[in-house]
Amino acid sequence: MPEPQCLELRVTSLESPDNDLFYHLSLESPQWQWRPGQFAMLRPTSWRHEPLWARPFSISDQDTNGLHFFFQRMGSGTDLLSQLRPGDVVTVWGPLGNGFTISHTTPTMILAGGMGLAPFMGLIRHHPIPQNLELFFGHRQPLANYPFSEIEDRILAWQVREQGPEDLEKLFRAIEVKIKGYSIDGNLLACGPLPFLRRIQKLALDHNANTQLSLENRMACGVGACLGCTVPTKSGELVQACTQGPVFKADAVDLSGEL
Amino acid sequence: MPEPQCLELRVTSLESPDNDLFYHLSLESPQWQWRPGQFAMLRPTSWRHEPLWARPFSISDQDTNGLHFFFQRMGSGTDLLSQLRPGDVVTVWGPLGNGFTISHTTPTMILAGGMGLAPFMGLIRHHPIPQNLELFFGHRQPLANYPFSEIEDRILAWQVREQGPEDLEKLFRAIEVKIKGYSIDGNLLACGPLPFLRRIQKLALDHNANTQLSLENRMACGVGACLGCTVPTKSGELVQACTQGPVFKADAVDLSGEL
Amino acid sequence: MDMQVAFAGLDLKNPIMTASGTFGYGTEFMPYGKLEELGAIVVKGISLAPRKGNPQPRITETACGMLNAIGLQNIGVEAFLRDKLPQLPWRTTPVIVNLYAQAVEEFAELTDRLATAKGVAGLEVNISCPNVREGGVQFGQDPVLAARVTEAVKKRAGALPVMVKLSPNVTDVTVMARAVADGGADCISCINTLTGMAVDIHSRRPCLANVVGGLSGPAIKPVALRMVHQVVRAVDVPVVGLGGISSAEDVLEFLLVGAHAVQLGTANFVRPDTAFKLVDEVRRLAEEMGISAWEDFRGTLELP
Amino acid sequence: MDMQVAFAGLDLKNPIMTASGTFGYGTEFMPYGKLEELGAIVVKGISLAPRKGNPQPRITETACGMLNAIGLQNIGVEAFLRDKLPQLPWRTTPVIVNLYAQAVEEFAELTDRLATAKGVAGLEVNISCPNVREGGVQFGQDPVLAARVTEAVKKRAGALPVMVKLSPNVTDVTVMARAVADGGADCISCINTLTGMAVDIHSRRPCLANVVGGLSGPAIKPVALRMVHQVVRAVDVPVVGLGGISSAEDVLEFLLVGAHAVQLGTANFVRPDTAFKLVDEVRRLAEEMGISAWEDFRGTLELP
Ligand SMILES: Cc1cc2nc3c(=O)[nH]c(=O)nc-3n(C[C@H](O)[C@H](O)[C@H](O)COP(=O)(O)OP(=O)(O)OC[C@H]3O[C@@H](n4cnc5c(N)ncnc54)[C@H](O)[C@@H]3O)c2cc1C
Ligand SMILES: Cc1cc2nc3c(=O)[nH]c(=O)nc-3n(C[C@H](O)[C@H](O)[C@H](O)COP(=O)(O)OP(=O)(O)OC[C@H]3O[C@@H](n4cnc5c(N)ncnc54)[C@H](O)[C@@H]3O)c2cc1C
Ligand SMILES: Cc1cc2nc3c(=O)[nH]c(=O)nc-3n(C[C@H](O)[C@H](O)[C@H](O)COP(=O)(O)O)c2cc1C
Ligand SMILES: Cc1cc2nc3c(=O)[nH]c(=O)nc-3n(C[C@H](O)[C@H](O)[C@H](O)COP(=O)(O)O)c2cc1C
Ligand code: FES
Ligand code: FES
Repeated sequence: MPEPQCLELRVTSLESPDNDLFYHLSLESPQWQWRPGQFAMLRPTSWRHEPLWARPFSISDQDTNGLHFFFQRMGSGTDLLSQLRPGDVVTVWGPLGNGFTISHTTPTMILAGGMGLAPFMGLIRHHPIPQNLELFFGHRQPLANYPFSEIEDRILAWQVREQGPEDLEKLFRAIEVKIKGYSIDGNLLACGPLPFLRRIQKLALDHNANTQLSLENRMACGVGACLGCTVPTKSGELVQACTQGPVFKADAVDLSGEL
Repeated sequence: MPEPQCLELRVTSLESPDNDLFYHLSLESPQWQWRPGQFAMLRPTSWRHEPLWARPFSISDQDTNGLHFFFQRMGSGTDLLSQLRPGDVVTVWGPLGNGFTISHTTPTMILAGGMGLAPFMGLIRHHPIPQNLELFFGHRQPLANYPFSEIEDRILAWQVREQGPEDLEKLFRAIEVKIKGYSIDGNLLACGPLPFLRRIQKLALDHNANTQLSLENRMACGVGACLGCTVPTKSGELVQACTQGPVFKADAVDLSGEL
Repeated sequence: MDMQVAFAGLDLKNPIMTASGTFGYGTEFMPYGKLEELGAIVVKGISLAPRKGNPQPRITETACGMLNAIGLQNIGVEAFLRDKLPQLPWRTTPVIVNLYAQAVEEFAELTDRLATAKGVAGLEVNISCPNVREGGVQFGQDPVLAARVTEAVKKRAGALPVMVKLSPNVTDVTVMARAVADGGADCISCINTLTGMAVDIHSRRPCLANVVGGLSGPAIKPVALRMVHQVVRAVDVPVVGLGGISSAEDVLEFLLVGAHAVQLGTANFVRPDTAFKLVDEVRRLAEEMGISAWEDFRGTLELP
Repeated sequence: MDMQVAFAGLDLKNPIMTASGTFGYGTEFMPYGKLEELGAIVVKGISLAPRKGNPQPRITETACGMLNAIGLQNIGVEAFLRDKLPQLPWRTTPVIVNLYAQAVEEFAELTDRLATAKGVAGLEVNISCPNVREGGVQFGQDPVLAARVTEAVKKRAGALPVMVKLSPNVTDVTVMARAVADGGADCISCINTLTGMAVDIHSRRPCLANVVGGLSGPAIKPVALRMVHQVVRAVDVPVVGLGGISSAEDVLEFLLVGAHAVQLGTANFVRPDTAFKLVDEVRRLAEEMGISAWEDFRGTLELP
């Protein structure tokens, strides 16, 4: 895999469909070689010592217009990111992590929870055989906030908005129906909040489906040095999600505890 | 004197003649009763814990367009202030301090060093008898960066740009020539860096001229509570520059030490 | 919700107190809010005789914090009782006087004077002063001396609750906490400032004339929270937590680890109406969280 | 200018070292700069056997700082010597191994192993570990134990310089400094992290599974600078300063109070090329200030 780099990149645009929670951030393109599931650490140069850490975001896509990220405002860091303006400079290091192992010729089921959609945008856009992709998407916020319609135009896509506890069950039932087929000759790629991934992990193990889970652990350095982002493997080791992951085989990690 | 207030005010404009060092900041007008020499503490609401303290600035003027400040970029705080944009919100408390004691009917000599010009803008603009005002202005940066031409149009004004050690001596000699007259029936109002004020103090005491000095001590609270801004009086007490000053009679304070 | 809290003979409308040395004599903040809405007012450290304090510069900014070396400048107990106290709403809001002295006998004398003064609701003993006569050891770092000061003050305090304020500059804060609790403290406040230093590489001089100073502000909150957590578990007397508090969340964090009340320090400088706004913000946050009385929340931290 | 600095048997190209636990095994940072341009590399704390460390969560952000409770996860000395050390440019840049053990004998054993290993330039003894067998007292808070550990390591270290790393969680850091200097330390590094805590008011749980953790980052710089200042004046051995360093100005501040070199810790997380850039920035700043050799600047702080 090509070596990551640390660069200072200018913001080329920042758009928010709802002017509040969801943001599409574009930076000048560093022309990285990357694969879906890899991420970058972002830290505007205007942050002095507070917040201290950069924040990790999946590389959503890269094209001639730039390097693209989708993020949701969660707390102090994303709040400040949402105030960036074109021309502002962001320190960026990446591409980081392993990314998904993808075979274009294999039927692939994408399972995304909320902003877990972000790492799949480029994959969906540039996949040579879009018929091989199918998306299941669970979300809390209105659908219009996510780039879902673009996805729907290209691949088969299902979505459920979680407004009550039952809604997500519908999604998982639909997934369960399909997973049987994929467990024979397909791949599953999943990204989303931890409880979502735990459910997917269980389904995957129950059905012995070839499944990759992308974790969103808390990270300080992104380069494997701080040991803050570790996740227990099934064998009891603790490995860094930033360098050994963020993508893990469903049968490789123990997600039962806090991360 | 009317009670100070703590308000959140929007930035209406921020202009920089040199796009670098000098800034004219306007906030929505709080309609304060104020007098020249009073100041306000400014802290943009976007500063979380860093920098920690608000920064003190002389109220330069207030009109229907807003509350006006002039500042020079010095360090972290003024650097961040220089990045404000219209609509940004600033926490402001003031008017603080005593301000100058002014008699419109008395011939008044204004002595300003650098941004020490700021507190006098409103006084010069609104003085009913501009012939009673005369300004001596020492500065390091190009004259165009200061609102000097506007002043020159209204009152008698002298200026020297300090590019070598001799330049400021010229200014002090000119002041010394004039001070004799003012010491009989006039007032002197001075504001500027500490070494500048020390020189003025000496001249004032030598000539027994009725002189008020405005200090720019480091301040944390601006309300008299932290005791960080104290200045020794001639009697050996330590008094808060923010509440007992920032304007002191030249014979009242001991400026020999660090402040 | 019911914001009241009572402990150690103090009855507070709400758990927000102001920290000594950061709220002047209280009067400075009158333009910015109603003093009677605060839980309690702790005034600037008061000594028997007026003190001039240290030379300038006395304060400097640090990352998310500040250093101060004011040196306990104050107008002395007589001027305080005569000129300042009567201006405070002491009938409705407890006024707690922070005591500073250089020797045990001086602490006792100061207590005598305050115990008979009308309008004083409690004493806070500052045993982390930088210069003391006795053996050159700081009261706040020696458990034996700390206990002796506490005893001396408690003996003369009569009905006045005695709060002792601990220094964080110790190896084991629970040793100090036990010492002052054994010495008779009705209540413990912690923490005072961490000793720190800043220098100017261009002038090659310390940023403070006193060379070292006390670090306060958000930077020290994790240390303060840890010490309050330790002290709450080490002694039976109620604890007042402080150090770096600036928001309603911060207040609840200290109550969660077991503090009965908190003090707001450096945050008073950052914005002069912070203490007043905080009372409302704490009420709002507590209600949002479904807290109806502090007893149900205080010390409910779940440990693994 | 000549950036070199030599002390305690170490010969550094420049005074910028990386702090243990914040620079992994060095290899993690290879994409971001040339390791051979650093003054020295101090690697993650190494123990005899591999250690898994503490459960998650292990890190949390604080105001201008962070808390960590990694619990000294490491691959153990054998794997380090076999898999990591050979990848480092140890021929041109001193590699210093940070030692962690739970008992004096274990420290001695670890030293034996490292003293004979090719490519190790020095040892840094971490005596501020949270869990030690001996009497439940932390090595870093007890001068007698600290001296014993130092002696044990020094005795087995042969020609290897021994640096002892002090904890800031003590009443008087000079007592600890004298103890380890008397124990034979060639050099002292200070400070390690301040013990702190953070809690989540919504889950009512500590933010770290370990409850408490070590506070690092810019927030602690004033405390670090004060302690380096004290230690430099208390002992004759050279001092390496660290704690909150993030800029060239910070580096010069520590040298000004008397440190021979510095270590960059948490700042390595904030941006992975910080250490590399810092070397250039320190050179530029020193030249701007007219410093031609560190001897002319080190410890030139003017005290009032
Ligand atoms: C590899 C990776 C890729 C990611 N990709 C994306 C992406 O493409 N788009 C996107 O919107 N987000 C993504 N995230 C999550 C994103 O990094 C966090 O939402 C962000 O760091 C939150 O920062 P904050 O300062 O706004 O929140 P904080 O103020 O730090 O925290 C707000 C709340 O979020 C929780 N939180 C913070 N960080 C994390 C975390 N890493 N995991 C779980 N909970 C957390 C906190 O505990 C708190 O409850 C990714 C994370 C990782 C590790
Ligand atoms: C009553 C009063 C009125 C003022 N009016 C104005 C005004 O109208 N316009 C204006 O431009 N400035 C004015 N100042 C000065 C202004 O407050 C400082 O320049 C500003 O606080 C610097 O902040 P900073 O964060 O940019 O600098 P910092 O990063 O804090 O410091 C940069 C450099 O300036 C020095 N410095 C910082 N604050 C002070 C201070 N208060 N006195 C002396 N040196 C200092 C520091 O030591 C350092 O060398 C006034 C100050 C006072 C007390
Ligand atoms: C400028 C200043 C002056 C202080 N003066 C006193 C004092 O007189 N007596 C005292 O016990 N504590 C004093 N303190 C300590 C505070 O009361 C408080 O313990 C400390 O600042 C930590 O809280 P904070 O982080 O909220 O400020 C002072 C603190 C500051 C910043
Ligand atoms: C995540 C992390 C891990 C650390 N691990 C070690 C360690 O293994 N051994 C050690 O001596 N110090 C360790 N430290 C302490 C640092 O080396 C350093 O002393 C401390 O962080 C203060 O410096 P800083 O503020 O520059 O980070 C660690 C610090 C952090 C933040
Ligand atoms: S984020 Fe630091 S090791 Fe993964
Ligand atoms: S600035 Fe706080 S007392 Fe003057």
